[in-house]
This record gives sequence, structure tokens and C-alpha cells, in this order.
Amino acid sequence: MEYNGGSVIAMVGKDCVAIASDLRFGNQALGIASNFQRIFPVTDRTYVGLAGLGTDVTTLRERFRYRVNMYTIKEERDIEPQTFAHLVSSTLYEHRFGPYFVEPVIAGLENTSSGSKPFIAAADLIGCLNFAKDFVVAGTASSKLYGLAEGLWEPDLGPEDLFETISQTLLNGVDRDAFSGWGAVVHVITKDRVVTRTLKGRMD
Amino acid sequence: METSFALTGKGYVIIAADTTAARSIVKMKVDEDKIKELGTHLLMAYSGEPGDTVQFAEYVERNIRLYQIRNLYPLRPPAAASWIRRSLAQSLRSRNPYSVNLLLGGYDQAENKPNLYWIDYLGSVVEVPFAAHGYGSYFALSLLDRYHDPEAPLEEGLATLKRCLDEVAKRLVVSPSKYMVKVVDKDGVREVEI
Amino acid sequence: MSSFNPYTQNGGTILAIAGADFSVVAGDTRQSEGYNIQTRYAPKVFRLTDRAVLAVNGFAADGNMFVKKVKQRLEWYRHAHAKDMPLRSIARLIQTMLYSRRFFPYYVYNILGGIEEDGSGAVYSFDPVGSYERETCRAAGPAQSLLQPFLDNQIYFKNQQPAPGMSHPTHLPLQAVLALVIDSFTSATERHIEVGDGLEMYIILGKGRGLQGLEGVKGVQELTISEDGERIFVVRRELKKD
Amino acid sequence: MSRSYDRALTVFSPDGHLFQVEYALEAVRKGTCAVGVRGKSVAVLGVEKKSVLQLQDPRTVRKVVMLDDHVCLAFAGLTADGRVLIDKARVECQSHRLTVEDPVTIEYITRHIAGIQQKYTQSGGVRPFGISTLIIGFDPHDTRPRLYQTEPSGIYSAWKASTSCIANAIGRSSKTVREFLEKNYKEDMTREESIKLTVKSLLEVVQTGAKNIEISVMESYGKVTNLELSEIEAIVAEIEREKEADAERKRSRLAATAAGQAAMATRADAGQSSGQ
Amino acid sequence: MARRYDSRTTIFSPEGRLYQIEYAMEAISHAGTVLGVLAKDGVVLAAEKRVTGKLLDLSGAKVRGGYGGSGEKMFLLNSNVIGGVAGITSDANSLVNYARTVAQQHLLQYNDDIPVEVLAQRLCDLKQGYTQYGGLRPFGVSILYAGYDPHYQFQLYHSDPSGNYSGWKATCIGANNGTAQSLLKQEYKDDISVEQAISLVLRVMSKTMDSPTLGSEKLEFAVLTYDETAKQPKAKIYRPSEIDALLVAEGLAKKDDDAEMKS
Amino acid sequence: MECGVRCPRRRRVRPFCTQTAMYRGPGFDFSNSLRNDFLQHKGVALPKATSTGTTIVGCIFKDGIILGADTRATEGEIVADKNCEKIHYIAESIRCCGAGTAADTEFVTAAISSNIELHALSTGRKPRVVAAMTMLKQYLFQYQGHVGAALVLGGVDSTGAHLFTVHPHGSTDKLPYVTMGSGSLAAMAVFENGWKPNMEVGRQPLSPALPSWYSNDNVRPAVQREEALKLVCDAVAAGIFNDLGSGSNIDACVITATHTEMLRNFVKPNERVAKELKYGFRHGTTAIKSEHIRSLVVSEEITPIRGEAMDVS
Repeated sequence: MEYNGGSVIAMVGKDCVAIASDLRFGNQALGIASNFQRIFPVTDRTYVGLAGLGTDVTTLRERFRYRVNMYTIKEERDIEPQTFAHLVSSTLYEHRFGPYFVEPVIAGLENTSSGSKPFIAAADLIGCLNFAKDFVVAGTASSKLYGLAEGLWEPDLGPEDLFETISQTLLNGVDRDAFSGWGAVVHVITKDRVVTRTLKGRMD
Repeated sequence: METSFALTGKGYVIIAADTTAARSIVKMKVDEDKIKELGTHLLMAYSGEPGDTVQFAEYVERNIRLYQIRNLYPLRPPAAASWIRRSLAQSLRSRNPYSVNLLLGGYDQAENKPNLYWIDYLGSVVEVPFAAHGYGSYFALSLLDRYHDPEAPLEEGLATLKRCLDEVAKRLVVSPSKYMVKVVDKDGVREVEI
Repeated sequence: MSSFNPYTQNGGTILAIAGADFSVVAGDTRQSEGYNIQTRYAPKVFRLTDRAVLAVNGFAADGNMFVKKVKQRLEWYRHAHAKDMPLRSIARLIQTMLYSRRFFPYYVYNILGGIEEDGSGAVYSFDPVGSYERETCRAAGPAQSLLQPFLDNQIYFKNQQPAPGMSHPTHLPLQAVLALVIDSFTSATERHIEVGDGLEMYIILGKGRGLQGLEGVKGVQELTISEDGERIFVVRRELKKD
Repeated sequence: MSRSYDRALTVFSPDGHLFQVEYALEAVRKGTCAVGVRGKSVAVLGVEKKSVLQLQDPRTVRKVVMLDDHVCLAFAGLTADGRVLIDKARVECQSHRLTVEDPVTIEYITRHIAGIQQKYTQSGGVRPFGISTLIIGFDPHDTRPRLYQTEPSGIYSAWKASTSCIANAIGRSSKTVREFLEKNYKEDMTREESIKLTVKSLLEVVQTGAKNIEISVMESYGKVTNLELSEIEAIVAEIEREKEADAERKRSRLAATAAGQAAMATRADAGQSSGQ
Repeated sequence: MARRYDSRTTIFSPEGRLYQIEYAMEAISHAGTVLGVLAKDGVVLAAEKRVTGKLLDLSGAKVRGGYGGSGEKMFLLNSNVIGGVAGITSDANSLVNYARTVAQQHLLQYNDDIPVEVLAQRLCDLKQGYTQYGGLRPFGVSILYAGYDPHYQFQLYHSDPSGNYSGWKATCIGANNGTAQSLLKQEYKDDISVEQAISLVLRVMSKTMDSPTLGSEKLEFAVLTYDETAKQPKAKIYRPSEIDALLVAEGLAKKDDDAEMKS
Repeated sequence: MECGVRCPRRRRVRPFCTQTAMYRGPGFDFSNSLRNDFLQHKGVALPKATSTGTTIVGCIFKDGIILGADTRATEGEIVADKNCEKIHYIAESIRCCGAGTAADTEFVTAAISSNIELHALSTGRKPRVVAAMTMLKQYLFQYQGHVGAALVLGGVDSTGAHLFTVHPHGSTDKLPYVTMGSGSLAAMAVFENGWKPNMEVGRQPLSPALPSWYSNDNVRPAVQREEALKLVCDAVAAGIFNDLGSGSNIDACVITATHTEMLRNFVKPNERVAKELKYGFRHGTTAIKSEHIRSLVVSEEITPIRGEAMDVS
């Protein structure tokens, strides 16, 4: 976890979800890149963030993409976030005794009969799912993010409010973490659009 | 000590690597070329466990050549980076993994832009504007942070590189004496003197 | 018994915030070891003088003994000088006391809060061997990592751009600080298993400062001894007990 | 008589035939013609290109391919078989470079290809590759051109200077062409002579002229050129001129040859397989 | 005479022919037509559906999600390749499955969409294998691949049961392909646009199909273009209602809808 | 050096294998193990897995079984999930509480549940609790404790109500009231104090030294449902309040021969009090470097490529 650093957080709002991560890719204390992508789109309305060892982030991203693409092309429909969460979980648990060093966070909008419903989930490195109703966090700054989010998160935030809350949570969390930081990216997913913003953060 | 640098600029990538082949404290060779030309527009600097490095570089070279001869067009830099990363990540799961750190620089002829990838022995890959491996990275990265300009012409890029090399020569306890510098741009790969 | 470890960790968390003319020092009251609760009420925050409060966290036995010794030194000071030791002197005293045990330290994190001689609120935080620093706010203990960034954001306004033409206040009013402290602890209780049971907040008000900010706060209990000086209060709240 | 011996490959017929191998050769004979000629310091491959249909993309019709920088291969027979075999050969070229850090020699890769072909005549449950190949190239650090041929049976022949025939042909009407080559081949031909011989021999079977001929020339290690259509046209024109000059003298003989060719071409066309 | 050599695929006949392949091709020439035209800014595919019937449930082409098509003739093989198949449907399904896996494995390995020709080649390698190894019959399927990649931009390939493939500007497989081919030869122009190609395809289809009128119950239709904003190829397999709309626009729809209803 | 690794992987035509590699066979994949040993050697620390400190309990009552569990999942001393579900479905009348490594309890019970379902389908009978118990213990024993699941399994089948504990190494106990997890001692204390065999008239314990329920034959537990449910809740609550690893809410599950009732969040003794302040930020508080908006509004209407507006009946 600490080897390459990085943290991810997802939050639920009113008819929207947000997922955010820092952009640092480090080699222990040495920063290598400030543009490392660890949040990936799964479908239009579902994103997955992978906190952990860089090589596993890429490997798993590719694996998930493979399985999701096969799912999509065969089922002829997008994978639901809940289904994807179970896909993530079983993929990780398959490696129970030689795990990938990755903690995934999933955020998306579920299709229900009454429209779309926010969905977030997180898993530990062997695939134990955590379906929270408010927020989930992962990565080297997780304890900081837990404390912050527990304080700052409010129910029923609109997309813009949610953006501010998740951004503040992430930025302040990673500032107290030596292995995360170097800028951040936030995706706010609503029914009809995804707003992606990169944030100005401390570069130390 | 093994050190390699790379930086991008306007339409090119420069890669520099020291030319020392050392075993323990002994310099075995001072004119080793550690930058493999993987294709007409693709360069790879390698460092790490002696033996592993050359083995892996040749393995990569042959596979990338095979791709070209099969498909009549070369593997593009992003795809090459992805393939190399995968090979490393797979090797890491074997009994004796390759311990190789790489800088992969290429010029993508389809999109007409330079690509530079930092790859480590774990199979992590990041696309970066500049990169370094080895002890020199501690000096070079901060310098490059300050002086790197993605739009700089080649002369400026080489001047920036020179700064890094000088700094390493000045500050690193056992700094390499000579570097091999290669450039890849739209015209292909070539060696430059610095 | 070669592997005997003289230390243990007893959980809990402390935190202090300095205002312009007041200080708030708070701690939870749970004392635990491993998954067991040793007691639901073990104070971590202690009144030293009318203008100084010390919070200790870490190894409870060390903490209690350390507070006892500090109090003893302050008592001697009172006998010698016929006045309470000033806050910054207490801070230095704590440093020397901690550092004197450099190679068998008290396994405690201290936060000292109170009013300086110039009337300003102050918070001093210490590491176990005596390195210390005056700050505006500080959290310590196992839940430090949960609370400190929250305080950074809410007290220092870190990462917040002020509205155009505005600037962030350097000090928050007492009422806001008390609310923040309570929310900090309820948050930490939610996410940290060693935090909970009860909350004790000590509030030290500067000389001549009114009680504004304390009105409407339930269960305020005054602990002030001397008159016409700083005033000290304690507020107790329940925290979740799971 | 032979009924039960031509189904499974691993079985000889009582008179010692491997029928499937022989039938595979038939498939090759249906393929379009390929000619290889070795000159003094040059190797030339010429192939008859099936005319590309009007809407077809000529890029994807390949009969001459590179195996490595210095090895060039032409084949006749089932195209799909050819593609698969070529792929195996390409992998071997790179693998060889990797393991012994040296490019393959032409003989080595020929032997390898022939070996694969042989395996498919002997292993259970598989049919032989329905292709023959002509391989040209230069060995590393060598200036002598090489020319080899493999067959479905796995036989490979090195067409060296010492043998009587240094040029060879495979595919449709290859017998005609081979006879022509045997008659006209000279030792130590120059580049131009070699190319001309190749074109000439192909013209024996290709009636449509330059546009259905493809010529690849390898002049030294790794130096390969494919002749432009205009160049081939020029050569064809030259040959035509020469023929005109000889026309008077050889009118009678030419007429005889043409008749023979026509008969043969009709026969071949009638039995053309879909796999080509 | 030839009967002895046509029962097993791995056997050459004395004339050097592989009868099983030829028979497979014969089967395809009776299958529903698939027609493809390469334009300068896209590729168009159309196919004749054979499985029709009043009671057929076509709700498979869902309103939400899905990529259109009934899953009989047109398949999305990868985000940059559409396949149109003619031949034995079950064989086709298995090949489509294989193609999708191959495409995804390429993506996994190179982090890049599979080049169209590579995909066609990989399928042909599989098909070839089935003509050479014992106990297997060849796939009775020809496929048209309409695809895009940065190397050769828009491409149209055709592969047959023998494992051969080649690139085309316009081609046709299945029933009446001779008629269609000659029509295409007459009408194809080199710098044809997608719009022109669509109309060409529909016109040729209407002439080659057995039934006099075109309708979505007999036709599948797909277009591959390049989405300039998203910088990626855009594959679109038309839904039945969209096909009908297109036919109306082209003036090729059923002339007398009501009359048929009455009868 | 090994040659196999160095050589390029040879592609072969594999005409027999058209199956996709998308779904692997069952079982674990150890492919990362070597690498992880290597990484650990290099000093890359293994992240912590979520575990459930947990109080899980179960007891027999007159008509069946009641299971109870807390809902806290921890990652070290941090609460990872405040309201997780620890009572897992095995079959309609069989449920299983899990403690230990959270993922293990989750997947073990899911695996056994599906096996039980298959078993039930093939036998055509309602599954028996012992069957589930045996499958669980065999599975866990196979992995020698490396699958870290401590379970309380309870249910009602044709032979009556049964309650088991299954330990991570595969050992099992059959008792009328059981507790597991870090809060098990606290919970057990409540059971010891409050659980009554409630013998029928004329039935006495076999010997004064042995409790009456020792022999299964003469057990007629008759603790009434409400009484038993309260006892279970009290037991879990004892864990919640006295064990740091357990917390939040109480889940309970009442299983009788005819009916299974899952009481999710039956008691919520630990609701968070309202916060003192409302935390919101003015729009524009966070400094932004760039913004990209991807519209997901794809017109679902049918758009003819060209021509007049369509009108299809």
C-alpha cells in the first residue's frame, strides 16, 4: 500500500455519487509521477477507483475491463454497479492466498425501475465488500479520510455540494498523508452527466 | 552506479543512460550501450540486475520485432509499454522474476507525438513528461521539475539533460563517467553526443 | 521474561484548540486495552491551575504518574513564588520532565492548553520525549489521524479558498469551537473502536472575558479556584459506548 | 486397390505410397506459379499473382512474405495453410535470434519449415499442409544468395550451384516452367539476367502479362526490393521485342508450344480448388 | 469417385481438393446474404435475416441498453469491429464468441483495440485449424468484418471456411452473392461516402433478396463510423424501428403495409 | 537461466479450445503468492484485511433457533463498516453467523450455500443442518485454518433444531447455546446467566452434575420466543458494549420449522446523535485546475440518417 501510495474515496449525494483520488505515484518516499490514474470508468455511470500497488492497479484495471467488456458484449447491456462490485469481490477472493495489493472503491448509479439510485461500495484486498450508505474510503490515507468524511459528510448533498465536500475531504486527508497527494481528480456522476475536475493540491 | 534519465520535448524523447557495466565494486566495462533500439521509433533504457537486464531487453526486442514482421507495421509506443508491463508483471509471478527498471521512449507515428513511460520491475507503468531511474533520479527529478519544458526544442532539451548529468557528476558519490544519449523523433532513432 | 514490555496502549484520544482569549482541551474517558474496556470513566484531561489544563494520552499509568508529578512541581512552584506558574513555563517544565526520561520515556502524548500571560489562548503539544510546539489546535492519540485533518480543514481552513474579497478568520468563537470539538469526538467514536463512552471538555477563559459562547451549553461546571483571574470550566457529554 | 490406404496418413499403401501427401501436392499444383532464380549475387522470387478482383483490396493478397530481415518466402497452394505455416516460421526466426543471438541461416529456417510440414504427414489426425514454399535469402556474413524449396511431404531441397538446376518453380504449370528454367538457366547471372529469366519463365504460364507478375529481388543481406509494375512492364516489353526478333525464325516451334500451353491451362483451370 | 474423400475434412482428394470446405462454402451460398461496402468515412453492412415469423419475439433488441440487432446476422465483435455472418448460425455464435475473446485478450495485452486485420487473421487461423486437424469439420461460416483501426483506417474483410481472408472495397456473401457482386462492381465508386454507401447497400439488398419488399423483419443493418468528438470508432447496429425509418427515407419500405395486414 | 521463460511464447493454433478464458474454474488462484513473498522480502507491507471482531451468538428455544450478531466490521482499530451483515444465508431454514476474516466468512458461507442448494435439488429434500455443518468443517479443515472463518451455524430440519459452532480449523461443537468472536465471553456470560432449558414436568437432569440438556433425547427447550429473542439480544448487546471489536446494531434471525424471520437491525442501540454543526462548503471553495463534462444524455429516439421525420406505425 505504502510502496506507491495513493488514496481513493467515494461519497453518496442526492441522486448523485462522487469518486475521487489523488494523483501521486511514488516509489516509497520518492515521487515519480503526479498524473497517475487510479480511477477508471467501468460504464458510463459506474467508476472504479483502485488504491494500492501501482502494478496491481494496472493489472486489475485490465482484468476488470476484460471481464466487463465480455459481460457487456454478451449481455448486451451495461453492467450494474452492484454486479460489478461482486465481480470485483470474487476476482479478489480468487487470489485469497496471494492477493493483489489493491483496495477497490466503486461508485455508480444503479438502474432501478424508479430511475437511478446512488451506489457505492468498497472492498478490502481479498474482496470483502462494504456497502455503505454514506461514504467509503481506501488507500494510505484511509484513516484520515474516515475521520474527515465522518465529520464533513452530510446526507442529500446536491452534485455541486457533494463535489465541494468530497474535494475538501480528500485534499485535507491526503495533506496529512506522506504517501498520497500531488493533486487530485474528482468525478461527480449524475443521471445525465459526469463532471470530472482536477484539483489544485499541495505538491509536497 | 547505474543511472538513466529521459525527457520529452516538442516532438521528441531524449533518453540517456550511463555506460558502465559493473560487478560489485569493479567496473567491467565503460562503453556498454544500455539503450536498446526496439524499432525505428522506439527506445528502451534498461537498468537493474545485470544479466536480467540484457536478457529481458532482448526478449522484448525480439517480440516487438515479431509483431512488426507479422503485422507489417510496428507496435505503437503505448501498446509496447502495455505489453512490456504485462511481461514484467507476469515474470514477477514466476520463480525468478526479472529485476529490470525501464524507461521506454517512443514516437507515435499515428498520433505524431512523443511518449515516455517509466516502468519498474514490479510492472508499474506511468506515462510521464520526464523520468529517471537509479541514484541519479534523486538529483535529476528535482532539477527536471524545475527546468523541464514539454514544448522545448531539442537543443534546449539536451541542455536540460546536460544539467542533470552535471549535477549527478557533481553530487553523486560514485557517479558514472560516461553516458549514452539517444533521441527519438519523427525521423527515427539516433545517437547524439553531449 | 526477556520480552517483557513495560508499556501498553490504553486508547482514547485528546484534542485541544486555542481561541483568541480562550482554550478548549478535551478528551474522551474510555480506557481500554486490546479489545477490552478497562473503565468507561478514566479522565485524560486534568486541571493544573486556573489557566492551565493538561491532557495526557497513551499509556495510562505513565500518564497518571506524569500528571501527578507535574502537579507536584507546580505545587512547589506555588510555594516558592506564591503564584501559579505561567503557561509557557509549564510547557518548558513538561519538556524537561519528559526529556529527563529520554531513554525510558513516559509513553504519553501531552497536550497543554490554557491562557498565556498576555491573555491569549494557547495550545502546546508534546511528543513522548519532550519535543514541543505552540499551536492553535492539535489532536493526539490513536484517533489523531482521524481528527487532525478535520481540524486542519475546519480551524485552519486548509484547502479552502475564501470567497472573493473575504478572508478566513484566524480564530473561531468559543461556541463554534465547542461544537467542532463535540463533532470531532462523535466522528472519532463512529470510526475508531478505542474512542467512546464519555467526553470531557475543559474550557479556560481569559481574564476578564465574559461567558459568551458558554450560554446555552448544558451542564457547565466551574472549577475556578482563585478569583479575578482566568476562569476554568468543564463540560461533560456522553459518547457512544459500543 | 488403394482404397483403404489413402485415408489415414500414417499408413503406407502396399506399394509404398503416402497418398495424402501426394494429393496435397496436387493442391499445390493448383496454386498459382512461383519461380525462384539464383544469380551470381542475387536471388529473385517471382510469382503469378491471381488477378485481384475489381473490388478487392490488393494489400491483403500476399504470396511473397518476409520471414525475417533477410529471408523471403513465396508459396503456392492453400493460402490459409500458408499463412499458418509462415506464422510458425516467423516465430522461429525471432526465437532463434533470441536464443542463439544470431539470425537464422536460410538452410536452418528451410529445414524448420520442412520439419513442420513433415510432422503433419506423420502425426495422427492431421492432414499435410497443402503448400510448397520457395525460400530465398542470404546467410548472415555471406554474399552467396540461397534458394530452397519445401514440399508438403516435408522434403526440402537446396538448389545449389552444384546441382543442375539452380532455379526452381512450384505451383500451377510448374513443370512447364521448370523445363523452361532448366533449358535457359546460366551460371552466375547478373541481377538483370536473373530478373529477366524469372519474368520470362513466368510468362510461360502467365498469359496476362506484367500486371499479374510480382517480382521480389534480394541483392544482399537484408536488402529486398519489390519491382514496380512499370519495371516489370519494361522487362516484359523487352522480352516481347526479343521474341518478335526471333519470331520469324522460330514461328513454327512457337506455335507448337502455345498450343501445348493452352491445353494445359484449360486443364488446370477446370480443376481449380476453392482454397487458393 | 469423389465420395470417398468428402466425408472427412482432413483428407485431400486425389485432385488435391478439400471437399468438406467446398461443401461448407456451398452451404454458405444458400445462407442469408450479407453485404458490405467500404466508404471513405465508414463501413456499411447489411444482412438478410432468414429466421422470420409472426410469432418471433424480437424484444431482444431492447429499448434500453443493448446494441441493437437480433443476434442472428450482425454482431459487435469489439468496439471497433462489426461482424456480419453467413452460414450455420450455431457455428457463427461460437466464432463470434471466440472473436470477442480474442479482441479482449488483445486489449488486455496491448491496452489497445485489436487491429481489424489481426482479428480477421486470428479467426482465420482458428478456421484453418478446423480444416487440418482430425475429427473436426470446418466452420460453416463466412464472415464480413467491418472495422476501423489507426493503421489502415476503415477496412472491410471477408473470411471463408477454409481460413482464407482478404480485404474488399465492397463484397457480398451468402445467397445471390454473384448478382450482388456484379451490381456492386457496376455501382461502386472509389471515394464513396457513408451516406452513398448506405443507399447503395440498401438498393443492392433490395435487388438480391428473394422477397420483393424490404422490412426490418428481414433485414439487419449496421454502420461503422468514426466519432470525431470521442476520438474513437462508433459502431452502430440498427434497431428494427431504425431500419424501417431508414427504408422509408430511402423509399424502399413495403409499399402496401395495410394490404398485407388485411389479407 | 531457464530457457522456458526467456523464449517468446509460441502461439499455437488451438482449435479445440474455443472456450473463453473469462470464467476460471473453481478454487483459489495462487499465482500472486510467489510474487508477494518476494515483495514482502523487499519490504512491501501486506495491507490489512477486514475482519469482524464480532459477537455472534445462537441459542435453541422451544420452536427452533435464534441467531444473533452485531454489525461492526473492523480494519485494525478502524471501523470499516458500521452496519455489515453477519448472518449469512445457507438455506431457507439454515443460517450461519460468521466471525473472523470478513471475506472468508462471506465466501465460505456463499460456497456452502450453493452446495447445499445443489444437494437439496438432487435429493429433493429439505437440506439438513448437519449436512451444512459437515460441508463447512470439511472445507475449513482442508485449508488448515488459513481460511479464517469462525461460524455459528443454526437451523431447523426434519430432525429438529440444531445449533453448531464451527472453528477455523474445522472442529465443531453442538450445543444449545453458543457464542463466537471477540465478544463471545461477554455474550456467553449472559447466556450462562439467562438461558433456561425449561424442562417439562417430570423431567429431571440425568445427574446433578450434568445439565439436563446434556443428552439430546430428553431436551425439550421451551424458552418462549420473545424470551429467547430478548436473551439473544442481551447477549449480543453485552458483546457490543463490552468488546471493542463488536459494535453498532443487533441483527437477529428466528428460525422455526415453518418460518424463518430475518430481523435485520432488530435493535439499534448506537445511532449517531445529530452533529452540532452542519458542514457545507460554499461553491467554489475548492480550487480547480481543469474541468471536463461528459454528457450521458444519448438521444434514445430513433433518428433516421436523413430524410424527413419518420412516421412508422
